[in-house]
Amino acid sequence: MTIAAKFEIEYLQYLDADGKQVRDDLPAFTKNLDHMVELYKLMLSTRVFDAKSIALQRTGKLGTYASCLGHEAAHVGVGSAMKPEDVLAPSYREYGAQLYRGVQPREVYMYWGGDERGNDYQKEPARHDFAWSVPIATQCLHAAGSALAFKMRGEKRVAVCMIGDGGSSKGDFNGAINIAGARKLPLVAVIVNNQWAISVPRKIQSGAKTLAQKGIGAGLHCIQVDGNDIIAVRKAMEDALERARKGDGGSVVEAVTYRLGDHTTADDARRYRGEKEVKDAWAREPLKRLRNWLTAKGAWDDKKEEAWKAHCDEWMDDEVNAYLETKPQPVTAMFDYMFAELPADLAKQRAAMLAREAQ
Amino acid sequence: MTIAAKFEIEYLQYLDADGKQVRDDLPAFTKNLDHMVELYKLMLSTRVFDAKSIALQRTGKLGTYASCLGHEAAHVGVGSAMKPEDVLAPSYREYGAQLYRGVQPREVYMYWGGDERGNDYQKEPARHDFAWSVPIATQCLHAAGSALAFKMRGEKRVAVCMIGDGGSSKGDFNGAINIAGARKLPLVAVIVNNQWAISVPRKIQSGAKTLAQKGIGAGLHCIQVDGNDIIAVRKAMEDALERARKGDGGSVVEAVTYRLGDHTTADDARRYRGEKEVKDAWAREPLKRLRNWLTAKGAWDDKKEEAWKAHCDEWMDDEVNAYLETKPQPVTAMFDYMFAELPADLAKQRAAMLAREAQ
Amino acid sequence: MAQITLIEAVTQALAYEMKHDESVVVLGEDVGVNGGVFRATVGLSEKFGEWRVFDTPLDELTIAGVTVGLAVQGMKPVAEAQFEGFIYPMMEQIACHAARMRNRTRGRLTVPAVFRAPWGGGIHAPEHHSEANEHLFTNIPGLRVVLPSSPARAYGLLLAAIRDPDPVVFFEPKRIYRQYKEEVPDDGEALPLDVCFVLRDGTDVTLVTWGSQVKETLEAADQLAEEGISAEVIDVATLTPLDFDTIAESVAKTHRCVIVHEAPKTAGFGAEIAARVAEECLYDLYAPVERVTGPDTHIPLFRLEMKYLPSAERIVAAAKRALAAS
Amino acid sequence: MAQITLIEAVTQALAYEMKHDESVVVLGEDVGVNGGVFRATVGLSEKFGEWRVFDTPLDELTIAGVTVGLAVQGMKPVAEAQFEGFIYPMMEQIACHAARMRNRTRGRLTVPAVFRAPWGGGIHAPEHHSEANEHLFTNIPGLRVVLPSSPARAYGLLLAAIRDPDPVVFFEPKRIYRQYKEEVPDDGEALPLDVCFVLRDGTDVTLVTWGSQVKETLEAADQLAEEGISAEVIDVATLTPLDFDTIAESVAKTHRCVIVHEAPKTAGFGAEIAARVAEECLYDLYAPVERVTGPDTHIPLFRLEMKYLPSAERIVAAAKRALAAS
Ligand SMILES: Cc1ncc(C[n+]2csc(CCOP(=O)(O)OP(=O)(O)O)c2C)c(N)n1
Ligand SMILES: Cc1ncc(C[n+]2csc(CCOP(=O)(O)OP(=O)(O)O)c2C)c(N)n1
Ligand SMILES: [Mg+2]
Ligand SMILES: [Mg+2]
Repeated sequence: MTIAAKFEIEYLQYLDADGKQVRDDLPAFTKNLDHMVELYKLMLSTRVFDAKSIALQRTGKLGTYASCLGHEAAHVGVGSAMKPEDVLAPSYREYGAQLYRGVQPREVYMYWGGDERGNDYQKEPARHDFAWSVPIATQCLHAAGSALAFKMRGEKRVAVCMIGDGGSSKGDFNGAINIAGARKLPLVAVIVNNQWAISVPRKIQSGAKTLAQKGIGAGLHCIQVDGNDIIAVRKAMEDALERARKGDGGSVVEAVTYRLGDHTTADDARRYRGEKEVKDAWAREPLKRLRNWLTAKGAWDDKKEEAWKAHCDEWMDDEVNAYLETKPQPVTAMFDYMFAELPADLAKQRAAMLAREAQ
Repeated sequence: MTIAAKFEIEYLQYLDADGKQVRDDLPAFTKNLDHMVELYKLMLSTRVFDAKSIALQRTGKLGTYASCLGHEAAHVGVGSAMKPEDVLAPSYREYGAQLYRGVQPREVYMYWGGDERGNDYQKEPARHDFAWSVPIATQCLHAAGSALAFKMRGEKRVAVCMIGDGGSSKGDFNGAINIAGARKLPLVAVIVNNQWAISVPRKIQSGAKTLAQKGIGAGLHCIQVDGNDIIAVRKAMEDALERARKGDGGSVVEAVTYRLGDHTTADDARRYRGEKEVKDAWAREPLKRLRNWLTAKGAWDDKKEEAWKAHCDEWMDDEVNAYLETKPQPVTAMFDYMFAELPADLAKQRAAMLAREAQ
Repeated sequence: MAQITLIEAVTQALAYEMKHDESVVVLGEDVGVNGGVFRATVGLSEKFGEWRVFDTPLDELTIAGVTVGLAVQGMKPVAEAQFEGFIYPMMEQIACHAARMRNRTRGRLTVPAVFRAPWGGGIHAPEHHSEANEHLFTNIPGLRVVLPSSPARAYGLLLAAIRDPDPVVFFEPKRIYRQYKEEVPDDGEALPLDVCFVLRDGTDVTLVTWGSQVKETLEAADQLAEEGISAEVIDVATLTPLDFDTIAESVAKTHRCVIVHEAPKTAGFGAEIAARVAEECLYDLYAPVERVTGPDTHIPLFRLEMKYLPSAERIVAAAKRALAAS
Repeated sequence: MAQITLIEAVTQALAYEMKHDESVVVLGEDVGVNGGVFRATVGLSEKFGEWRVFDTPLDELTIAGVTVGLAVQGMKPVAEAQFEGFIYPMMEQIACHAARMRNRTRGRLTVPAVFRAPWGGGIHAPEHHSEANEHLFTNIPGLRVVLPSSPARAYGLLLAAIRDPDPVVFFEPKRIYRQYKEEVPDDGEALPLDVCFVLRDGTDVTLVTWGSQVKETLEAADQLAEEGISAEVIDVATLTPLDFDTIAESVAKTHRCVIVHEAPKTAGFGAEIAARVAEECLYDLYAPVERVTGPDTHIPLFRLEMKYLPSAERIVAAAKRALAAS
């Protein structure tokens, strides 16, 4: 039998569910315990932030909200591996990556609170990142286009898109990895496989054994990692980013994790998935294992945990206040960002609306 | 290193460019030399048909025409492996497969001659096949939908779509193989890789080593075959069809061939590809090798070749005449197949057109 | 007989037709066990199994193309786009295949499919969940574009859409999915797809609308009545192919025409109605046609959403302008 | 100065802007070495290299999405759909991102991109190569939809489209790509995107059109002139945002309005013009508005194609009806 091509998909994990090392060759960045503590802190902040968001929604202060519970390692792992000059194209729940890059909780609240200004991220590097992308997978092509711009201009920057297991079925994802492979674009496509796309389980999305292997058809580097192990996520991302930055081509990184919450606050996951599955997943959740690992190294303890939680609570309260105190946009805001300059025809409609409002 | 998954892409070839066997285990169907001669005859008919089409176009009797020169083994290989009850979803140049299934040359002429009736294939099994599909790759999803219908109804039928190297970049192709993999649908997707998508070479379509490996991301069986070797194409198709029919899932079959002609009669390939490449490809063209093989077996000779060519010439002349003698459609034909029943609003427009024509 | 909401009427129609016609299948994202994000397909998976109530991978293009394939094979697929804002990837398959297959093949192959989608604003939804984009389809020949505006019409029109031998785009005004209930006998009676519905007779002004705005328009008619103005209200329901005769008759009687829709004004389907009036009813008109629509902007996120959508007040004002002008 | 065709004017504009603005890049299928299937990008690859004249994989969705990404990064991409009939997969990216990015981010991110496509019938092309589907975009807020109808306007409007800080859909009437030549100085002078062009002054009837039909309409005006009827001809050119004032002024003068386009009638962009006339010019009108358009069918394969497209004869007849009616 003649073989035209051969492929392997590596699975990467350093810490098991309890935080025990399953291999000795920990990546270099883990030596810096302060940094590891920073990562843990951001994962915890993200979780506190998320709980606050849900509380806000329950009390009618937000609209529908998409929780990131359980995705903290995957999200922070991605965000922390990127350089400021890189560009992130998120979907709608990657707050861990975004907070690392300067998105403020108040901006998240504004967006889900029905105010476009939430997308006007104020701080760099988030300011040059893409906004949340609701039409599934469309952001992958924005990342590919950004990667193409970087390559055209000879910039040493990488574009990262994040997408779900469900989203990896959509044509845009395919198109993005395909052009990246064909033109060796500096693109890293991260599939955050949390096993569910609303109510549709992973196995109904794809007959592939891993989602990482979707990159094979595009000629990309592919790897599957334990997405609850931030060390694995971070390492795979660093490698992928480095390769892309050097001009050695793009990657697909599949981070295997679990959506511990409902799809959004408008969803009730009990309709379609069993409690046992969720309980089992909690045993593998991402914070515990890094906390255990840090604790074993003497870098973290219960007091620090309490103190940081308290800090986060305060921080989120400030953010919530800032959000709630933000003055509403004038009604004309719906016209004012349609074009660089308002066309005459639209100016008339704007004037008519103002006149109506004045009555 | 933990390996999550491993893959190999087989390359299948039985006859080399000169018709010498490169392996001994020829598939069973090759034992039936009469049938092998039939296959050769159809490949030759297809080539004669194609030359006639181009001549018709050059003399203003057809519009733009897409030639199949060089694809005869791939196309006839696919068409002949299918059972009548299977369904073919072609793109626009797979005449070899279609003639096998009962499409008549006059129908091809009508279509490219600007008459919708060319798509109203009169003979079974072509009559239940899909029409030519100009929007690239869209037909792949029709095949997937057909495969789903067969599976839903428990019918032992397979849907086959044919697509080019270029078309395999499009979202529809991805969507079709993905749903086939997720639901084990009886779908066989054939990529006829003729190295060019109009002027865009294979390497700009994809960074993948083989196009067959696109099926890996969908969890399908994948194989790459010498698309100029009809034995290889036919064997890979038989295996794929059999597997699909048995419920063992779909396949991607990449047939590696070469577009010996221009993209269509509206194209001039000399603008973008060198003569040497084309000359080299002629050395690998599909008819010669099967003819040599059959000749070596004593099943074919120059006299038979001439006789069959003469037969084809006559046949095509009849078809051309039938085409040219077909009465034009009435102008109202543009209304008459819009809906099962013509809506009142449209009936008025139809009447107005008739009135105008009557003036 | 139970009173049901518009969304329940959708479910009832689907269940009825699936029970009586084995070739009817439902497909889309989350339509199976979950019963749809709006619960339109709730209970169907239990009743008809996972192959007739079929969860697809997350790709609208796949849904649309597979739907065409199913339909050509003699199934009657009812495909769901989860929101109208996600229907764009379906367009190539709908425009180039569903709407053309019969014509392309001179009747040899046909596509008896329904493409359903929740439609329109007013429910405080996130971005891309509130569009009124029926205009995407109304200029595509070979399609029917249907928008029910009551439980009974949802039931009857959906049955008709499924039974129709040609493709139908069926938009469901999500704002009124649960707005009120009415009795809808589960008798399998379809409604015609070739007429507009006159919901209220009147003599002074014709109000033409569809979808969620039917409610605002009926409210406006009530307010006008209080001031002694008699408004006729027409629910277009099937936008294309259009039954303009019903509208023309009304304008011939009232001499004034106000068109209401929530899509942006420019090149919205209201333009077609106004154009027909200008072509066919010019001599009947006592006043310029009025359009009450969304502005030519994106519907804002929900804080400003209600400022975008037409309101009974705006409709009343337009009707009065029409009356004052003449 | 050489005389050039419309397609050569497109090439000239692209070359001019690529030379003067390094951020301008061209991308699409076959735009590179091949110079485009219509030769719109001929010579550019040699001049600017394969990365600025970029052949993409065969996926219009990829082209559109990558274009948005490029634009957000500060490039000025000019993307080509090989034919208007293949633009559907671009719609999600155009409607949901190109047209919305500025609004979504309150001006933080913008999409200064052009989406070009050959457009319309009349060249005896195969299936799906002859559509007039501008209606797909005219109801999408945040877009400019532009259709030049002469070499000079193609040059000036394309320059303007590329320079515009917001997305533009730029349809090129392929039927007149090579119909005639005119002098087009390569001076980098853009034309405005916010006006209709009055191509011929007249007093008896206003003929409003765009794209390939401009030629038929001018011919009709000639024929009318022979019979002593003075027709004003307006080339809308930029369909949205619409400059209706120019049309309104003309109708105020001529009192009759005939709209000509090749897209199907129902919900074609002609409906918007007729609607505006009905709203804003009612008292000026002496006769019903007339639309001369394709019927609500698919444009047939080329044997019957010319029966589908509007002709000078039909335009003349409509103008005479308008004159007779008043
Ligand atoms: C194009 C499109 N189709 C449908 C939806 C509705 N929708 C929102 S999230 C979602 C599921 C996404 O699943 P996945 O990609 O796995 O991401 P996750 O939510 O699990 O992070 C769906 C179907 C959408 N937003 N966009
Ligand atoms: C959606 C779409 N985009 C573009 C085209 C124009 N077009 C026709 S054939 C072709 C190239 C197809 O190449 P490939 O898929 O390799 O098939 P081949 O022609 O080589 O058989 C293109 C770009 C089209 N028909 N449909
Ligand atoms: Mg998921
Ligand atoms: Mg090819």
